[in-house]
Amino acid sequence: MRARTLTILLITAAVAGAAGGVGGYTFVYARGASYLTNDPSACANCHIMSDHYAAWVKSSHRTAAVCNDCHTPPGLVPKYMTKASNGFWHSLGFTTGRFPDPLRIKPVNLEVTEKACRACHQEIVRQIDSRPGHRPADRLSCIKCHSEVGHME
Amino acid sequence: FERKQEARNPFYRVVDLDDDTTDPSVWGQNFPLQYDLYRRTVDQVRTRYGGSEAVPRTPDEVDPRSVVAQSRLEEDPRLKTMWAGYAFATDFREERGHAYMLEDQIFTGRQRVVQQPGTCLHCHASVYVPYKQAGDGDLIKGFERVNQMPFAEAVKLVKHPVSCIDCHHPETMQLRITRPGFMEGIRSLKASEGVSDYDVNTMATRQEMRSFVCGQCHVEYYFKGPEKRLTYPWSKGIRSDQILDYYQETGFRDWVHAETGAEVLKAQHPEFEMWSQGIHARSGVACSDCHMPYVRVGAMKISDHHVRSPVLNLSNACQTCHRWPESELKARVETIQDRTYQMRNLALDALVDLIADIKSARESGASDEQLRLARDHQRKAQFFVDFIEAENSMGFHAPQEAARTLTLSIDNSRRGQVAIREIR
Amino acid sequence: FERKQEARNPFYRVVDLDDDTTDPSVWGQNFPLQYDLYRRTVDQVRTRYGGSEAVPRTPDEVDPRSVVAQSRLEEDPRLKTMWAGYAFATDFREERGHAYMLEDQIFTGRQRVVQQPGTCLHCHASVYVPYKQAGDGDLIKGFERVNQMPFAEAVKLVKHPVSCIDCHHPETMQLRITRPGFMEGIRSLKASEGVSDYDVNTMATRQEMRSFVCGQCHVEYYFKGPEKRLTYPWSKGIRSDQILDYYQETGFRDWVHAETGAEVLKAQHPEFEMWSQGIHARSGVACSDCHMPYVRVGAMKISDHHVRSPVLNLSNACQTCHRWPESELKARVETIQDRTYQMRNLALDALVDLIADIKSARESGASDEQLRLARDHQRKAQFFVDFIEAENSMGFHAPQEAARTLTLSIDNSRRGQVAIREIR
Ligand code: HEC
Ligand code: HEC
Ligand code: HEC
Ligand code: HEC
Ligand code: HEC
Ligand code: HEC
Ligand code: HEC
Ligand code: HEC
Ligand code: HEC
Ligand code: HEC
Ligand code: HEC
Ligand code: HEC
Ligand code: HEC
Ligand code: HEC
Ligand SMILES: [Ca+2]
Ligand SMILES: [Ca+2]
Repeated sequence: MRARTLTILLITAAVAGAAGGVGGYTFVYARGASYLTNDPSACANCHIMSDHYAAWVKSSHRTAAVCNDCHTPPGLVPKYMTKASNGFWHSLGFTTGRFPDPLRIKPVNLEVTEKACRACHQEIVRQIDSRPGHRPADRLSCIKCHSEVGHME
Repeated sequence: FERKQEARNPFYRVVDLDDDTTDPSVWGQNFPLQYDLYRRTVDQVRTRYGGSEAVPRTPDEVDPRSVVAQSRLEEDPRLKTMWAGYAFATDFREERGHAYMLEDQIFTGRQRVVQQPGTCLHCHASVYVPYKQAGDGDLIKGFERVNQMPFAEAVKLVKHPVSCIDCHHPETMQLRITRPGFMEGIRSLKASEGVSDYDVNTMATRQEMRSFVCGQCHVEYYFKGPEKRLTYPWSKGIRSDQILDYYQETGFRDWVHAETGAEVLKAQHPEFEMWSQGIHARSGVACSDCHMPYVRVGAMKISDHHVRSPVLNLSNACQTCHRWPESELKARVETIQDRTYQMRNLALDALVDLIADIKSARESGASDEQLRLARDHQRKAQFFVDFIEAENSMGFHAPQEAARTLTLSIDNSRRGQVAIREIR
Repeated sequence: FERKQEARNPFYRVVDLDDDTTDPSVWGQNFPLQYDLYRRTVDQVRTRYGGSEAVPRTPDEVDPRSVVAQSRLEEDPRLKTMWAGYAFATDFREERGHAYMLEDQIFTGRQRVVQQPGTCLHCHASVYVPYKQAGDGDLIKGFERVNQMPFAEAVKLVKHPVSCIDCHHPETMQLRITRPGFMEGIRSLKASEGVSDYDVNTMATRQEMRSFVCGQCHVEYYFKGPEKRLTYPWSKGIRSDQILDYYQETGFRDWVHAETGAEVLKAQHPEFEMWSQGIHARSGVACSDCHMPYVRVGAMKISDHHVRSPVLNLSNACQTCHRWPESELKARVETIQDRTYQMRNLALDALVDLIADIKSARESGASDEQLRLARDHQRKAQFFVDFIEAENSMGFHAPQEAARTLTLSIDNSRRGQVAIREIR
């Protein structure tokens, strides 16, 4: 019961965030509600995302991970916060058409993704991954070598 | 949460390692996977321009080796002309895996023609602990003392080729620099770039360290002054022409050329220097990324400690970044190398022509003053072509920079020939 | 490494286009976005080695242009020495956008010193329809006829610079080759690779076409025989030295050098040839990927028909494939170009020295027979340095190959100087 209300609250928050301001129209138009599902095609509702959707379908991870596995942090609360904020930016960008072309992942979101890799591959990278004493600057970047795992060029 | 625990302590420790444990087999008990790969550097496989070929020989009392690498002097006699009067003209072989570094140095023919200093060991043995001992705990003091010993005496202090302790901190396993030559060299380089008091072990990033550990040895060097201090000539910069400027200013010479009387220089394995000028370095790709790529062993991914030619290991070394088939990757490497090889040959031919001209002018009585200009051209031309010849990737590490260096060599050789003909 | 292909854009057919519609403004009614960008090639912006600078001038009766591009001859007088006795020594400017191709050709000073043939128009005007008309419907016949007209007469047949119809099929908008010179050139190249009867319009892939349309004009060429047939010298291969082999075999010469009497060659804009030797071509990256990258207009992505230096458009041109900031991409281009520029200068200095030597030997009475060897070196040295000088990316399209070509130039120039001094 508690959990359910929490969820609902969060969802409303997310919708509000995403639909906030200029995003309002876009959100409906782009079937914003789909933002809250895990279905990759949800992301693809937005043609801006269709390239990446197409590239994901070709990637080694299509059977392993959906967009949200790599682009939203695990756990209910952070997940929907990220979505709310991204939802807002995306709606804003989509409406104003003002966003970098080609698209570039933002540092915060790259951070989310780098964590996602480890969440699933903890075991295999145990020895090579950063250790105590390593400064943040020294953290291994999975993307340096595996930038195409989620999106096959 | 549990996973975090593991992550913080990824190794299962069997023995305790301390800062005096030189023997790799002891480290190997904690890290058997890396150790097994490390031992595979005894393999000898040849690539078009790299790897090495196992050449059998009958051991004798001066040299017990039953297998060596092919002789580069036999492959290309022009090298003998270039090095006339220097130890390298007697024995110079293709380099092979790390496992051989100590014996190859001890038994090279070069040891027999010249009395070498202890300095050599800096890059051919695990000297970290021996240095500390020779310096009563002080690494740098030990370095200085060993430099000044005769090789025969110094070699008694060492037992192993490069070992774990030379690149790793025994507790954290983090990379570290143990070689005074590199500590001082990189400090002078940074100083030339405006960074003062650079301390590599505290100031380098992990990714930089993945190349610096190799830069401890794969560099151009010389022995400075009577103390034979091992020195990396980087205080004016790390490019071939900047290094020559350094030698021009200090007036250093390795030897006097037997046929021409020119005061010449020997360039040696400037892999670190050439790599630094290439697009890979610029893109943050480290030596280890290609020569020690990650390899999956069971459920674990580790660094391939079988340090070798990436051409023998293309899929792990290149394919994560370049989605080309192995055959195509190989072709790309060899296209770059074939072009470099062609230019290198053009430069060697020009140099050999110049040497012949100076030689005959000298025999027909030209004075030192008359030969000065031509000899100066020889000194420069020879350094530039040797810089690329000695660099072991046949141009791959920095294709355009290698070519640029060779244009400087060719221009100098041919101008030297003109100078000879200007003698009045 | 095929660039992500964009979905075809829907468009409204406002007018019907047929195979005789040369006027781009008519095509523009169906494709306003491409047309607007196409017209922007009038912009003049300079980069370190490319783009162009708008230099104002007062129009006169022989040349009505009020703005031209900067003179390359003033920037580097060594070029005048290299071209002594040839039209290029009188007027040679940095090239600028497509919009200027017709007027710049008509009014260049080169037209005033020499009577040029109609052949020139092949690459400076929309000649597809005029060729067909001159050939009574037969493109090749028209090409042959126009080649043989005097320029003044031929120019009356054309109205526009390169236009939509020169690269596109009017119904499908697919790319197509309309230039006989390229059709024949690529066929002879393919033949040399063992592919017979190559028909570019039916056998080339779409990605190849994205470069071939440019290769129609951005190539080395010469006028063959009295018919002045435009010919791309590729039957022995497309590398600089293979092209020289071709000229050596046919014994062709563009002119006799005024100062040395050597029979020399002029190399011209071999962008297509150099690109083909580079890593981008090898990776399937087409001219259009960098010079006409996809650009987002509203919700649509179209090819940027404002053909120009990618350095003026780095994010669209490069960032789809290279995740580096613009400043870094610019630095990478300029690092490659600066090195090439240094080598080019070394080569030009060597050539100028050789020319001076031959000149003075000639003045002091050396015979043709005595000068033969030196002149032969000049012919080669000059072709190689001009090949890179004329290529418009200052080495970027193929850094190592450009350097290789320059080593051949330097070696020949300096050896020519030696030859002069060997004259007995
Ligand atoms: C297996 C992990 C993974 C999955 C699954 C994944 N991505 Fe990504 N995505 C990445 C990585 C890694 C990057 C950063 C690429 C880089 O910086 O080289 C990225 C970047 C992006 C970008 C920013 C543009 C760019 O290239 O930097 C977009 C947009 C994107 N992804 C959308 C999606 C969509 C939509 C889906 C689902 C259809 C998806 N991603 C699924 C890993 C993934
Ligand atoms: C409303 C249309 C729309 C939808 C739906 C959408 N996106 Fe985006 N996305 C955009 C736009 C527009 C941008 C560019 C925003 C910017 O970079 O400022 C973008 C940028 C991104 C980026 C790269 C920039 C950044 O913020 O790091 C990622 C990653 C991304 N989207 C992932 C996703 C994922 C995952 C989903 C589905 C959960 C999704 N998008 C759904 C429109 C959308
Ligand atoms: C939701 C879990 C999940 C996430 C998140 C994830 N992976 Fe994976 N990954 C998998 C699984 C499962 C496989 C095995 C799939 C297969 O082999 O078909 C896999 C396979 C791989 C492989 C081997 C196949 C290949 O493409 O070479 C690599 C490398 C890899 N992942 C790297 C990454 C990186 C880097 C990230 C982050 C950008 C990441 N993964 C994120 C689950 C995940
Ligand atoms: C310097 C390059 C590099 C970096 C950085 C890197 N990897 Fe890898 N990775 C490789 C190579 C090479 C392989 C292939 C190993 C093999 O197959 O033997 C690999 C393989 C893998 C595999 C697949 C193993 C298999 O065969 O299924 C996974 C999963 C993986 N890496 C995850 C990661 C993660 C997560 C990170 C970041 C913590 C990371 N990698 C960082 C180079 C790299
Ligand atoms: C991008 C990949 C890459 C990087 C980074 C790189 N190398 Fe290499 N290296 C190569 C290739 C390829 C060759 C040619 C191997 C051959 O010809 O068989 C090579 C050759 C060598 C050789 C000769 C190997 C042999 O088999 O004879 C040495 C020694 C070497 N590199 C050391 C280094 C050092 C030290 C660094 C860093 C300062 C470095 N490399 C950085 C790819 C790389
Ligand atoms: C202590 C000095 C030292 C260090 C540190 C060192 N090397 Fe070497 N390396 C050598 C010597 C000496 C040889 C030649 C051994 C011989 O020929 O007997 C060699 C040989 C090689 C070869 C040639 C192998 C072959 O088959 O031809 C490669 C590749 C190489 N090293 C790469 C590296 C890389 C990469 C690193 C860093 C991860 C590194 N080295 C660190 C001294 C060193
Ligand atoms: C600054 C580090 C360094 C020093 C000092 C050094 N070497 Fe080396 N040596 C190397 C490296 C790296 C290689 C492998 C690359 C190569 O052979 O070009 C090598 C290779 C060799 C080889 C095998 C290839 C060949 O040349 O036949 C011999 C023998 C050798 N060294 C002898 C010596 C002797 C003798 C001295 C002292 C006069 C010495 N080295 C000093 C780094 C060094
Ligand atoms: C010539 C230098 C060199 C030597 C010698 C060397 N290593 Fe390493 N080692 C490396 C490098 C480079 C890495 C990668 C470290 C990083 O990325 O932070 C590494 C990483 C490791 C790691 C971390 C996990 C992994 O595989 O990446 C272990 C454990 C390790 N080495 C053990 C050993 C042992 C045991 C020996 C001796 C048998 C040894 N090393 C000798 C250069 C060396
Ligand atoms: C960790 C990533 C990484 C690894 C590993 C790597 N490369 Fe590269 N390589 C790059 C980058 C980055 C560039 C620069 C161009 C670009 O941005 O794509 C590049 C450029 C190149 C080029 C074009 C530059 C030139 O000199 O012509 C070649 C060829 C090449 N790499 C071959 C190789 C080969 C062969 C290997 C393995 C021995 C290798 N690379 C390993 C990342 C890598
Ligand atoms: C990978 C990207 C790339 C490809 C592919 C490429 N170019 Fe370029 N091109 C460049 C760059 C970068 C420059 C240098 C521009 C400058 O210096 O401002 C350049 C310069 C030029 C110039 C001179 C431009 C000026 O502003 O003066 C011409 C003409 C040209 N290229 C034509 C071609 C042709 C024709 C092809 C195919 C046969 C081609 N390029 C392929 C990137 C490319
Ligand atoms: C019909 C002949 C022709 C075709 C086809 C052609 N060009 Fe050109 N191009 C020229 C001429 C002529 C100039 C010089 C115009 C001038 O200087 O007046 C030029 C100039 C350029 C410049 C220099 C612009 C500047 O600012 O300096 C670039 C870049 C260029 N072309 C690229 C291309 C590319 C890419 C293609 C194919 C998509 C192409 N060209 C097709 C004839 C052609
Ligand atoms: C095979 C195609 C082709 C032919 C034939 C051709 N041009 Fe060009 N021309 C070009 C290209 C491409 C450029 C732009 C690149 C450059 O300037 O290097 C150009 C540039 C020019 C320019 C502007 C730059 C400069 O050189 O001052 C002039 C003027 C010019 N051509 C005149 C002529 C004349 C006169 C003829 C006939 C003798 C001629 N062209 C024949 C392709 C051609
Ligand atoms: C110098 C060659 C050239 C000229 C001239 C040219 N185009 Fe294009 N055009 C291209 C190339 C290359 C493409 C990309 C085609 C492909 O990828 O298949 C293209 C694509 C197009 C497309 C397809 C959609 C797109 O943008 O990719 C249209 C429509 C188009 N051009 C219209 C025009 C019009 C209208 C003109 C005249 C105003 C014109 N073109 C002149 C080379 C040219
Ligand atoms: C369609 C993809 C694509 C485009 C567009 C592209 N490149 Fe590249 N570039 C590559 C590939 C592929 C390589 C070869 C190395 C590799 O495999 O990553 C490369 C290599 C390079 C290199 C290293 C090779 C060398 O010569 O040193 C540089 C520098 C470079 N690109 C710069 C640029 C610049 C600047 C632009 C834009 C003007 C550009 N590239 C456009 C794909 C591309
Ligand atoms: Ca070797
Ligand atoms: Ca220009």
